[in-house]
Amino acid sequence: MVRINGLSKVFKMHILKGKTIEGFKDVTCSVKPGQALGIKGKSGKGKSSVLKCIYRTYMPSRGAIEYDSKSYGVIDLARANEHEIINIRKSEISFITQFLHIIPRVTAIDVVAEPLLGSGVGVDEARERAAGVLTELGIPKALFDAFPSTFSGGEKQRINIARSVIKAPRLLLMDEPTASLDKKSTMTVVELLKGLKAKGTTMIGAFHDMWVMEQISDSIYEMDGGL
Amino acid sequence: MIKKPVLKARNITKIFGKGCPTCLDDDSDFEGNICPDCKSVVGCKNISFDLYPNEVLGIVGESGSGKSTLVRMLYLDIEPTKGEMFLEFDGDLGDDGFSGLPAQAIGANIFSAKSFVKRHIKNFFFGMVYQSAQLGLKLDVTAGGNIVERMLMANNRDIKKMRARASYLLGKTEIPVERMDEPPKNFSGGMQQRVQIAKAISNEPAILLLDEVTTGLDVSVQAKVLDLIRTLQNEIKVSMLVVSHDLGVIRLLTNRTIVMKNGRIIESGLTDQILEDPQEEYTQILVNSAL
Amino acid sequence: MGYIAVKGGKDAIENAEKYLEFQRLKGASDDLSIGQIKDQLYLAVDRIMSEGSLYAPELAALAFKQAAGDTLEASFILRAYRTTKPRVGYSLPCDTKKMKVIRRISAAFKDIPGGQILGPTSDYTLKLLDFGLEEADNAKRKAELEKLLGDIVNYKDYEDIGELPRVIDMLRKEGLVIENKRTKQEDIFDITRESNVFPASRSASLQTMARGETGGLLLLAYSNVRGYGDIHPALGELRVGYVPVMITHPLTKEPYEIGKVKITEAEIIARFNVEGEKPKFSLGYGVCFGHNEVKAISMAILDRAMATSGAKHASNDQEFVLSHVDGIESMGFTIHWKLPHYVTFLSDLDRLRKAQEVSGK
Amino acid sequence: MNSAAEKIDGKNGYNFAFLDENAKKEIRRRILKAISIPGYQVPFGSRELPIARGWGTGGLQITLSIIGKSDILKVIDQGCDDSVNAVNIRRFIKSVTGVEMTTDTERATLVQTRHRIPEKPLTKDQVIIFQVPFPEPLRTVEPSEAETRRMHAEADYSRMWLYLYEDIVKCGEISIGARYPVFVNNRYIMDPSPIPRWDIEKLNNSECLNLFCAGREKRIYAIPPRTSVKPLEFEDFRFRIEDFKGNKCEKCGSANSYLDETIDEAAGTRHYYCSDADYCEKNLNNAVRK
Repeated sequence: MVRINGLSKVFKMHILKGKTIEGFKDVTCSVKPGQALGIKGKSGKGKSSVLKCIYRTYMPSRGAIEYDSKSYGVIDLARANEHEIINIRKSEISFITQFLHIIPRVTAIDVVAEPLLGSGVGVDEARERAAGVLTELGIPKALFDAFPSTFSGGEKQRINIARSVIKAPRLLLMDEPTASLDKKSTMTVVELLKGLKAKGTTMIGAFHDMWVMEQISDSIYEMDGGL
Repeated sequence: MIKKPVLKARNITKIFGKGCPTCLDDDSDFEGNICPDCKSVVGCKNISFDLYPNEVLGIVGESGSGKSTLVRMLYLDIEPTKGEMFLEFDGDLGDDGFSGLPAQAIGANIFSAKSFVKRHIKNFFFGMVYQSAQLGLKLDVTAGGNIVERMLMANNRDIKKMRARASYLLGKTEIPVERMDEPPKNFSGGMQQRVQIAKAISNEPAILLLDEVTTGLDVSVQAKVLDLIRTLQNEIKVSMLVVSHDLGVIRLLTNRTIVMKNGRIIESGLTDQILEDPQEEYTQILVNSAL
Repeated sequence: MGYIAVKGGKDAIENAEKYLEFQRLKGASDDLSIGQIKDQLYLAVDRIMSEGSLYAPELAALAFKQAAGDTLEASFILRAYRTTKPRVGYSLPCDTKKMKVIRRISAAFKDIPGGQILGPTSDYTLKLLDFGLEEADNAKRKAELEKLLGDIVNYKDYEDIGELPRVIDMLRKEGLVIENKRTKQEDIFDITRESNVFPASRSASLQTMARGETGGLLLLAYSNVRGYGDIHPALGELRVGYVPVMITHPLTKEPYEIGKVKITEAEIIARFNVEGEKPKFSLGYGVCFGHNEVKAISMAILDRAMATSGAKHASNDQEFVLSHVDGIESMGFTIHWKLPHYVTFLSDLDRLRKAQEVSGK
Repeated sequence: MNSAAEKIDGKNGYNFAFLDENAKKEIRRRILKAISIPGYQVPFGSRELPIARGWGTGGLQITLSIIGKSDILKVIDQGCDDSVNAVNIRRFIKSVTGVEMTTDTERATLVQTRHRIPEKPLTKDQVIIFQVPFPEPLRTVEPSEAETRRMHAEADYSRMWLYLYEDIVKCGEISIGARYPVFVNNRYIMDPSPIPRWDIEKLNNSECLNLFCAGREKRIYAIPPRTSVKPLEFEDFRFRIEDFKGNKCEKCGSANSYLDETIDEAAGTRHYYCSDADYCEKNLNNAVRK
């Protein structure tokens, strides 16, 4: 499904007189459809930078990210134009980021339901499925119509996950998804992710929790300390 | 199913003042927005970009960067000194077979179209929401009347149907329907903006232009207006161009963003990339100076 | 005579006056009598009295002769003479329903109670040069008068046909008209004693227009009805006639008539504006000395126009109207640029030269 | 009486129909242009006449430009031949043309009118000439002439429709009395001159030629025969004519003619008579003959 080779990222900081900072260098790995690839490495070694490059939040400096897209066929995400990336993000790839970007004045259930609205699902059905995922993730019904900005770190993270998985993406990118969760919630998330894998979702994720890494990943890529 | 862009802007330039070869020449470059030779002010210089169907493009930059001038030119409010704009329409036609794009406008540079073609485009193809309500609304005409006017332009002549549509749109923009027959001059700033939005979308435009829509509104009202725009993105097939100096608004609403300074495009890219991995020096400063 | 180059201010002015006098005296024609002006140029006399705000036909005729026919100048002279007269008292309010009418028409209804009285009007005469009047011929003038009078003995300008109901009152009875507030006697503003303040009361507004310059009032009224604030007027009633001037007799304390003045009064009905409840017609009123229908109708239109809320055009803006319609003020200031300005002009010149230097042009 | 009009012994007499031949030719050309663009206001060099501006100089110039020796002229104001201004105009035209005058609508070849159209529709051999005070229907929404001409050029009429909409919202119905705007030939919005809504219907698909002229505002426009003329209305707010609430003409008993209302102050009563004097008289004669 995804074949990465020679991927590198450097940051050019103008404020530091144009000095460049090394993100990571020559990452090469791949993942088959329906499989999960875990990325291992000490923190600060660029694990989330790799994911952000795949999702194109970061502009890759070198290398290629071949992805078998449903709408575009084989496409190099590093060089795809912005309109292709926008469409792929809408219909194929989801990214569970570490932090939830709070949307002011939108309730938890609407935040989770929104990705469905964009693809022609009715409002009621979208909210119903959102409620389902939220319950599965242990979010109490009372919080459905509250604003996420008042939630705890764990609850926000679960909203974040629910929002990314409600539409069973083709490729799911995950950056420390269970970082702020307690043992019990982590178990629930792992079960949910396994469920998704069973339905064919391909995954690439960075996990600090080795137990979760083993549970989910079919293969693991070791960041070599990134200089 | 690669879609064609709905709007193509090519080398749009706006010079306030006499202008001279230096500031008009495409590849001449100079610092700031005052032309070294003829001292005229360069509002915009060589602005080119594409807007795709159903896409939300942000234009961000400090005040004086030329972003409002640009969007006013796109809406044909002011004449550009140079440059072209092409419009495409591939969506389904309006219920009365009305694409909003007259034949003469297909494939032609809209800036040099005849005035009634331009007016047609302004009334049907574009929806515009200005920062200040008096530019967008007739403040003495009733709120419903402001919306109905657009339908009248589409030769609608059934008052009950028009009022039903107007109250539906006002309801959608959370304006109490009983105030439909009141002039907007009695409304609060937030409500005036929402009447503008209702008016802008009344003819189901292909492109919605939003010029600093939430500037000057207090936070809670701003959130309401932004929330309304987000729901519109999902419900109606429309491309949007959002001009703002507020990075929060840009992050919330847009997929792609263009960064402007002194009338020029400094950088453009996916919104999250611009905000989290800015390439140009000015963008890095801009992004890091946000609260 | 040729042009006399004269040096020095005082001599120049004296000679100018002599030259002006000469202009009036040259030519072979007979000297113009005040009586001729009063009788045969009575419309000019009426206009000068109303703009000069002094009802004195002889003096107005004199001013007209002295000003060689310039009505602005003549009303100016009359206004200046008026200043020399001390204020002896105020007349009592007069009800123009009792006007001794010589002309009374309404455009709103075909027939009106008391009848449409066409009276002396040039409205329906053809504006063709009447060469019959070319030769001054006293005999012919007397003969024509006799022919017209026929067997009428001691002709009076008006016959007493009693009170004529107002057209507006009929509409009022049907509740179709918005009531204008009545001003109490003691609240009446006197623009000759205090300067206008804005927003001006209706009494101040009507007084200012009553002595306003006919052309100015006409322009503003015409601009209104042509679309700039249009009030869609209809002429409810126009009356020309004589009203008694009543004062409280110093001894008997009874109302006492000291004479009659000829006035023109116009009432217009304008488009109704919805005021909360039932839509109604709104009113405009205009009255002035002498027979001057243009002025009275223009006043009535402006009276209503100025009452329009949210003034979008000059004619609706009371301050604009009342500040510009007085002939003596407007004529005086507009032509004062003839006075020497070489001191101020020099300083402007200096600024301009400096500006050109700076911009390097 | 203005003696000059009778004798017309002016220094050297006046040309047939007062206007010089070049003026007539120019006005006729403008009339042809107006006929070929129904509803479009044609600017023209309007001449001053011995009649006051705003008192019918427009209609008069058309009549004087197209009248021929064999024409029979009817002049009415408020629908009646002996109304003061009609008498005045007729007398002037008579003095400068010597053409036969009539009060019989059917016999007239030219009808010059103000504020009314005769009740009996005119035929293809007749021309009706309207005196027009305000030629520009869009004036109610836009004072500037430059802007209204652009609006006509681009058929940009939404502001007029918005005005009607707001009228309905404020007053529950369209509050325009006379001068009700009409849509001519599905192209131009036109001001039919201050005729009552009662008469508007007669302009639509008329047999006769309708000519309009505003002297002071210097515009000529026309509605040729068989032209569609529709009052501006909404599907659910139809155009409504004056309602006489069942009253009939107290002279001829007609129930289908526009009525004048007069008030008898003393008795406090109201009386109604036909506004079209000729039509009323004919009714009377027929009634008498029957």
